[in-house]
Amino acid sequence: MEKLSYKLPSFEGPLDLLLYLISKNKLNICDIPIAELLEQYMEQIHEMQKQDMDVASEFLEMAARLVYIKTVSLLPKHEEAEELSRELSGQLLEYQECRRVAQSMAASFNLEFFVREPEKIDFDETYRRVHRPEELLAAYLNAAGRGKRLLPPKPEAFSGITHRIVSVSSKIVAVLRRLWTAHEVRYESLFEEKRGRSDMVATFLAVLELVRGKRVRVEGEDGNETVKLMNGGVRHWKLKSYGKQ
Amino acid sequence: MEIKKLREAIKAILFVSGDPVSIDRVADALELDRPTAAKILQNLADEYDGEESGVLIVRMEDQYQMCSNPKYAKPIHKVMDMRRNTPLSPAGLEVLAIVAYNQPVTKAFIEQIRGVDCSGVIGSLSAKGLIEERGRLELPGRPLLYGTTANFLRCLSISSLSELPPIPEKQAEEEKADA
Amino acid sequence: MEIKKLREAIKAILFVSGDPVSIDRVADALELDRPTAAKILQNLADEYDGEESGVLIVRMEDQYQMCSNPKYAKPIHKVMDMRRNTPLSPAGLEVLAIVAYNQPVTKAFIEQIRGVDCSGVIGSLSAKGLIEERGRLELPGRPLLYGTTANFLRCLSISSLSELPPIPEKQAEEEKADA
Repeated sequence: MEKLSYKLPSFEGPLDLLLYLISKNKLNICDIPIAELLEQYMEQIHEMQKQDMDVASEFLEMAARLVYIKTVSLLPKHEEAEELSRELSGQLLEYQECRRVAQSMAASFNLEFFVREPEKIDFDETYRRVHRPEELLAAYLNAAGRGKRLLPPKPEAFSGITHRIVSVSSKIVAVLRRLWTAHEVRYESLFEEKRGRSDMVATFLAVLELVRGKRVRVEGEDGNETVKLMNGGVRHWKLKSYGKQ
Repeated sequence: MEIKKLREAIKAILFVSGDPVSIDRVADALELDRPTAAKILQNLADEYDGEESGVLIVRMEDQYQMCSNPKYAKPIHKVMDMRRNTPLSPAGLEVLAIVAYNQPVTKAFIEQIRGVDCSGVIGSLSAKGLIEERGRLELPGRPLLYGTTANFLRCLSISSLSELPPIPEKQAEEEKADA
Repeated sequence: MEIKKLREAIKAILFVSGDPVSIDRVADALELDRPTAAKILQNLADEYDGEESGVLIVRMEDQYQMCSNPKYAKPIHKVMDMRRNTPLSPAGLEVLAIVAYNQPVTKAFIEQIRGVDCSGVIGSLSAKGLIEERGRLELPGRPLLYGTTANFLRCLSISSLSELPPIPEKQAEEEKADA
């Protein structure tokens, strides 16, 4: 077999590489001389590694497989080696066929057909299908009771563990009250006199909620963040719902 | 390119574009001088004109656009609309059932029963005209209430909510205890 | 409606829809029986067919779609300022061939034949609208199944999977024995 010394083509995978070696050396795909093939295969892998190419794990797996076939073929009884070789041949034949079909498909393949976007039309979306009332009942019975299984546990379930539950809405009010008097406060100062983890968490969630509702803005960075009221600090009538405790 | 091919190329361009295309762009793409492009476009527009023509090529200032003939709006609507009138999903049917049997109900109540977020389903049932808003509950947050529509009755071929099949006793009681 | 108007109405429908439209939808929208709708659609498709025709009406299974003739891709690209469609890679074509001839198939089946991981290729073929998910196989892990799309048929200029060139007998049998 001739020495391989050229710029490496890229291979789609170990099967592609094996088919390449087989056709290059005009080997019979149904009767592969494993030892020779393994040698050339390993040369390719080393070459790929030398050229810093990413050698995918599949290539190494195949190398291991070839080594194994070669090993068992050295045993006095050949059955297993023959079976493994046949399996490899079968796989190569199948892949060869796949490539052949892919190539014939490529010849007639054309991505240059263009279609239009469907026109935007405003539709009357009113539902007009007809259902039997029993379907509705069945759906109801199906839905009823499922919630019990899926809903998160109620807070009471944790009563033995947690000490104090601080509501987020109470913290929203607290944060807003401070801002109505000061207009701008240091972000960290909101957490200074807190009495526990749930207090801090609730305050943090309150700030997030207010930011989301575009009521406050958090500015600055690196520990110099400040919290400001948006809309020039004018009270908003919607706040009433926050205030209800 | 010979004139026949140019005409076809312009048809293809107008078809794919959908939007109006200026004479200049057509001239540029086909390497024609502007008057030639303008002439072919106008010829095409004349050819596609006609009271019964399904597709028209209309001119707007120095742009041309391919569009459908408004005459066929009705069948077009019907075809495009059918795409949307897909049967209700199981989730849709469940939410509808919960609303139907417990109305007026809040989103929270529906989610309590189903155990999952139902915003999307509620939105699509509203769009389909099967449920509608029914004011707000006077509780913190003033949550919206939902009820079924007249269209809902029609879809079930019933004339009143009292014709809904009754829920088996036991089930109904459990429900009440949960809520 | 007389036949001429029906033809024009169908043109209008196909134009506006953009997407493939099934014979049934057309029949329903125009209040025709299915065979009549099918016949008019096929007549239109034949009429629009032609090497130089700018706009084509192509058939895919029992759907029809209006699309541009690939022959005019160049000026269309120029007008629309589109990025050219890069041709499929050899890997893409291989995966597509495996899916086309064995659908529905799992990723594992494809990888078994090609001997390499195919996640990336499968993703890009899906994004290109050439393959699509087709439910799951009821086996441990419930792997996704893939099949080809209507768009795939259009790209190959065939109207049904049965028009794919047959795989030589011997090979097909071997494959069956292996699988």
